[in-house]
Amino acid sequence: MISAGIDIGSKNIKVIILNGKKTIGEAIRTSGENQEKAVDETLALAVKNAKIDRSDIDKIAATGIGRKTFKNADYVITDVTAGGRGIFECNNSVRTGIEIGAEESKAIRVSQTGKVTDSAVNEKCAAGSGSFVESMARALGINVKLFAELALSSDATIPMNAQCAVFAESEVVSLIAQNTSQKDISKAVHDSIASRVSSMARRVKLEPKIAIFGGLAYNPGFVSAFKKNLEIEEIFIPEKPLFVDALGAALLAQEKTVED
Amino acid sequence: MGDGYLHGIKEDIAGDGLFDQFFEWYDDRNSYAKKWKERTGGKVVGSLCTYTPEEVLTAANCLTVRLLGFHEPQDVTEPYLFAMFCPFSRDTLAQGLKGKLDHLDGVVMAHSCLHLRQTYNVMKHKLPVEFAWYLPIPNNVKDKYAKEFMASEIERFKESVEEWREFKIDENRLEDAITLMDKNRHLLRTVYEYRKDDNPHLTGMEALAMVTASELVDKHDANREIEKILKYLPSRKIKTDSKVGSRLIVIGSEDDDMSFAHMVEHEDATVVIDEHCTGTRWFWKEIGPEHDNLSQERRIGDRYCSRPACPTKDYAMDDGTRLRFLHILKLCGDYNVDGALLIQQKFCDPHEGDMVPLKEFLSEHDIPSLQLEFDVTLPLGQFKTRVEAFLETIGEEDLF
Amino acid sequence: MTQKEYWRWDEKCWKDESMDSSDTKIISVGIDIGSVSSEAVICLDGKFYASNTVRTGSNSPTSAKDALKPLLEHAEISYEAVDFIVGTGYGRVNIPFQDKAVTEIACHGRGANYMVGPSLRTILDMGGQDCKAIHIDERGKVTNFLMNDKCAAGTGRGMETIADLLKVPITEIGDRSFQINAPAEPISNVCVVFAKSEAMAMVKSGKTLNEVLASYCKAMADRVTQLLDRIGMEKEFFITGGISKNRGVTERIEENLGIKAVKPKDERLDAQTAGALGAALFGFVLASKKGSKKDTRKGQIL
Amino acid sequence: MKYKVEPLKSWGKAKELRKAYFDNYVNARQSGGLRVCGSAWAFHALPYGLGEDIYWLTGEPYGAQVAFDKDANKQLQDVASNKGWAHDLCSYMRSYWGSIYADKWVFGGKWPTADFAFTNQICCSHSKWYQEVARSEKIPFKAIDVSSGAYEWIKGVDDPRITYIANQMAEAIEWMEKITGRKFDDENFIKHLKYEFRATSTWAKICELQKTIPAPLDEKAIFSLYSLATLNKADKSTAEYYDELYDEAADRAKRGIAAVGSERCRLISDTQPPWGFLKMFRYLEDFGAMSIGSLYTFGLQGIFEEKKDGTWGYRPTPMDKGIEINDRETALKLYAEWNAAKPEYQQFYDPNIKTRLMMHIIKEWKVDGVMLHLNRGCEGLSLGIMQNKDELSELGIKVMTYEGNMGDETEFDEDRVLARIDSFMELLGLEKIKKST
Ligand SMILES: Nc1ncnc2c1ncn2[C@@H]1O[C@H](COP(=O)(O)OP(=O)(O)O)[C@@H](O)[C@H]1O
Ligand SMILES: Nc1ncnc2c1ncn2[C@@H]1O[C@H](COP(=O)(O)OP(=O)(O)O)[C@@H](O)[C@H]1O
Ligand code: SF4
Ligand code: SF4
Ligand code: SF4
Repeated sequence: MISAGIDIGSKNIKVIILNGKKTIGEAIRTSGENQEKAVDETLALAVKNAKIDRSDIDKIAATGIGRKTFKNADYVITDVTAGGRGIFECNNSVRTGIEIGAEESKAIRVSQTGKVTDSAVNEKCAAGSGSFVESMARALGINVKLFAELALSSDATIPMNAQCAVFAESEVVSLIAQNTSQKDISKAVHDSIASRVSSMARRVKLEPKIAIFGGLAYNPGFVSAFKKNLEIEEIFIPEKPLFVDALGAALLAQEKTVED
Repeated sequence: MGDGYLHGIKEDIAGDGLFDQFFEWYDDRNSYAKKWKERTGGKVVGSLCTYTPEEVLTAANCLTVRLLGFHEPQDVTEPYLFAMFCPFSRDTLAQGLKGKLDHLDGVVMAHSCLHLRQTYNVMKHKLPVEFAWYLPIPNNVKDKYAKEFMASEIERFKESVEEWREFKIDENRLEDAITLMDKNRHLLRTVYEYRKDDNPHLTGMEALAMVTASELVDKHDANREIEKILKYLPSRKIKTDSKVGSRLIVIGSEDDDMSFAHMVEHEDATVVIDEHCTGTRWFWKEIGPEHDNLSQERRIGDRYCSRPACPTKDYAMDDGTRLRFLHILKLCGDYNVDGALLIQQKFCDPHEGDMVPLKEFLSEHDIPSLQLEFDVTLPLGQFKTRVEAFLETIGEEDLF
Repeated sequence: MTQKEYWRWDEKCWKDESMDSSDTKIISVGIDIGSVSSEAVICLDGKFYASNTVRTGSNSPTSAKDALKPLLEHAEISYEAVDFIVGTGYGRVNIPFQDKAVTEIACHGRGANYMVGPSLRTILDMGGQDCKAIHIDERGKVTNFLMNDKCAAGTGRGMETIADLLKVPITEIGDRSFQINAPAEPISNVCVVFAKSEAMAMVKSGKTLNEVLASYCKAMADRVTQLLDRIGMEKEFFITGGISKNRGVTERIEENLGIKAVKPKDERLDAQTAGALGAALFGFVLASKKGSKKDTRKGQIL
Repeated sequence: MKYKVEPLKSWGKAKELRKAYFDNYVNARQSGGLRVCGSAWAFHALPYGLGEDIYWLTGEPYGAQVAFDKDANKQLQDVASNKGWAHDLCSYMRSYWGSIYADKWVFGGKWPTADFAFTNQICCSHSKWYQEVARSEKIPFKAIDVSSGAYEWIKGVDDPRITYIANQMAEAIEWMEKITGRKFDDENFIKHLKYEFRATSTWAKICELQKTIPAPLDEKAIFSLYSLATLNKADKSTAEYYDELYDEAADRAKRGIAAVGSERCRLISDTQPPWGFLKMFRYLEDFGAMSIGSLYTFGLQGIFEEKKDGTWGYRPTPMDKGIEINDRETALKLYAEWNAAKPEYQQFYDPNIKTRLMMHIIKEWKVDGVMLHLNRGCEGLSLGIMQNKDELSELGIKVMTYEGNMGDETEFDEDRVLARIDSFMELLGLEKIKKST
């Protein structure tokens, strides 16, 4: 069976097309202003990559924050369930999956059979998500990628007092004023976000193996700060951290079809 | 090597070193407790709230330590206390969850507020303690039946401590403990008397360190140290007289934040008196000698019911008066106060529940006040602006 | 990156051409280092003479210099001729070449009092990272104040984020927010960051940019009105700080309160500079009291 | 539909009674009656010693009424904020204070001031609440401290912890005589005390009927029904109404009449719901899920006991047990002891107890999952809730949490909560029931 999983995030749209369990096509695109159009385009792109016809797809499942805006889905699945299913597929020894996207972070506990048993999401404050890192990088005037890497070369521990994403920016500005080096600032920012995320994640009882996915999995500064925070050596990061929800959705589309 | 509760602030405040021992105890509280255990073979009991009748624990050869926070962001309490609980109760719990309180043998909750009660509930189940006791304390300590009830609860508490410690607390031991605690209260009060002077002889931060340390260490040690400093105090001066600046009272919920005290007094202002629980609320009023054939439990209970009450325990009398407010007013007069800093832990319902009438009351009595909301860590920059601006409103005629 | 910066506003030097600095007894300067903007004001014998506004840079000393140096040049006054410098704003402690630091609360009080006159009692200062309601007496001395809390919703920074997001120059937001057909519902998210997604969602659901702007202005006005409600309104009120230039917010506040904000007596005066002006006025008083001309400044302007 | 449904016949009467409580309070003075205000947990029977013409206004149900009216809710919350009260204080209390300051009775008209405030205190907010009411309305105020320990720590009616409560009530009687100038009549008090015993025991009996599959009532209905006891559990009409309701519910249970025809998954909730968003309970029904109740709706007013056989059920009243109540002292002791057993009080002392009580419901009422409301509006009932979550999950129970506020809609994010429910339904393996035919 050929299925497609579409993850409509606040920042990015990701599509995966599966033939059985094999990925035959994928695509990613920013959500932009016209989300509906963007979804169609991303899907079309994935179809093209898969070298199939749109009509070859048997079932489509949508997930992500904008999942309800996509009208042609056979299944609509929350990102919690999709994320849990996806990360379990990537590595079936994972028990806790932590997804940090642009505006939301969540922790998902997965059972030995791949069922989601518990989950937690961040509060209504932006200080624990990807956009926080972005605005901090903007405050320093360097790009996100470089900013993220800088943290690795610092061993300073500067507590960031402001938890608000917006005020933290001014705190960064005053750190700059005190001639704090960029790498130490980066470290401070990543420590603070790691602390936020782990605080949220602890609500689901962090059981190993722990996995990180979503956009922030690409951020080595965060990953390292997060490991240190939880005092763990190893953390699993899937090969394509942005596509985990889409993968889960595509798999669930097949499994649900069989059930029906 | 210390436990770090001072966050290195001490270097900043170096003076003549008279209060160093208290700062050290404050900083090294956990190491102190561990050493105390080795030295005496006694048990260490964590106390949540100032209403714990320490006399009973002291008589049972236990060191009572007040459980306080660390003033640093933490991320371990989220699974137990969700966001609307006061930062103090969360910060304190974090100490336990992070393993810094593993030396505790027991933990006691003298009922005050729900927030702290929740901290206690988690500690009871998550810390390796042998003994945990919830001690009901009357909600309205001025109620006709409060003292009787308090005495019966102290008795029950005593019995459970006896059972735990496997020995009877005889009358002599308990009387000794009463005397020891009273001496500490008396000494602290004596030091506080000096703060009435134009030059208050000690800073608010020093007073805070002294009182808080007394809540953390063996009272014999504390008393000895206070007696020592009392020799030097009469001739001691802080700052230059003009730098004493505005005389402030700090009123509010739990507050042992040294960096705040430091920031305030860094400006042209000095804290000369306080009404909070790492201050006067804890030590004001002694038990006193035996009288009227009252039982020891009753005498102890009476003291806890008639000391200056926390907002959780203080309610309008039949004629509407608030004894807590009158007490504050008296302190303002006695200590010649220019303004009041009302500090309050964010989400602290009991204090929030007093804030509006208290502010009105103070302004009726021409005492300017500034309200500040504390979180685990303080936005010192913002607070600094507010405090400075407040000081400008009560002083700084120079600018006009 | 050559992306347009929509949050930019005009940075300019201004001086009162009708005044002359040559026979002045006391020249005082006020410098307000805010989180977003830095202003410098020169007063001649306690009269407003010249001002400059720049974006706050990465550190306070540089920002102070950037604000003051061009202004002195523009006003043709030498740094050495200045008798007294008062610093204010959140960067006030880090201005090396100041004689005294005073909080922006006191300075806005005094500055507003100068701009409006002794009858003014209530001020709303809406700046980059906080918002304050201030009561003053007839001399401009603060009697009471209230500041908003640790959340950025309802601040100038929040507005800038929206400007950037919607790609509308910040200076146009006010006007455009009135070019709508239906009255605006305030944006419901208090968090600036989430308000952004709400704004995006509104755009996606077919609202016009102007309507979204109106919603955001309305939300901000509502939050600020609460601050005023809490401290209580005495007589007329005046708005200072950068947002005073955004009529999308100010007029909605007026609507909420049912009264108009007062305007400066001299319409050339810019309410964004009220803080620096107050500081300069304090500098004048302090210099007159001090008598001697020799100052004790820690730093040089370079 | 899987099960047969019928509307609840006594529904209309419950609505009438509810309206009457509020109306009677407003009109109390026309007939020289007394207005008393206090918590829903107060000792409602006690003031009846002053006469039959006692009219209660309890704060929590009033706060909930305000929450139903979004505009009024916002206005009154704002008024309270403008006075300087913190935002995180009990949201019922803030709405209530707001009503006083704004002189606005949420049903229309001016705020009716009370003659005196008489409450009890287990939560930090109860006494602060009525202290401020007393200050603003310039009326006398008294609170009875009931936070003297969990029921299982109390050793019978003669425990000093019970005596303490009873003594305070005795004192309150003298105080009421003084402030009202009326003589206290023990007989009338005892009459109403018996109503209260009866109503609170019967309510528990009604809740027991919810063990039936399909459940004869659903929580949406229960919210409206339990509120009669929160309004006044010592009134004759409440006791009588609950008798009638019991009969009807028992009959429905016997005949297999369901509250929700599609019932296939039974849930319980916890703490006060976000009143302005009760539609979330209807949303559950799209999945065939329904909430059969909660420890909160069962045990806020219902009095239960743990039976010898390890089950949990209604507690028979002293009258059922043949205990004579003829004098004030006995009455007060029994009254204090009865209330100390209140299930909702227990969670104030140890979350373990609450978890245990919830487990009774989960097992004996055959529940599939639990929805915990992290209610920012009520610090009292959200006490220990995170620990409950932990303990329940440990025991293998499926739990979801969601954030909200019972009485302040600005703290409720509908989309996010519905998304939480979606993933909880996925966890429970439920899909939306396609509306066939
Ligand atoms: N290569 C990368 N390096 C660092 N951060 C990245 C990278 N790619 C994405 N991110 C971060 O991930 C976030 C987007 O994550 P994503 O999971 O796509 O969000 P959503 O699903 O909410 O749209 C961005 O805010 C950004 O901070
Ligand atoms: N010309 C303008 N039109 C509209 N808004 C403006 C204008 N100038 C400044 N602002 C607003 O004012 C804010 C800065 O306020 P300001 O009082 O200067 O801040 P601060 O003193 O705290 O740095 C900006 O964030 C912007 O939102
Ligand atoms: S600060 Fe307030 S809420 Fe927190 S523990 Fe103290 S009294 Fe309780
Ligand atoms: S504090 Fe900052 S990040 Fe948090 S809600 Fe407010 S604006 Fe958003
Ligand atoms: S916080 Fe909760 S328990 Fe306390 S008074 Fe309010 S509703 Fe009642």
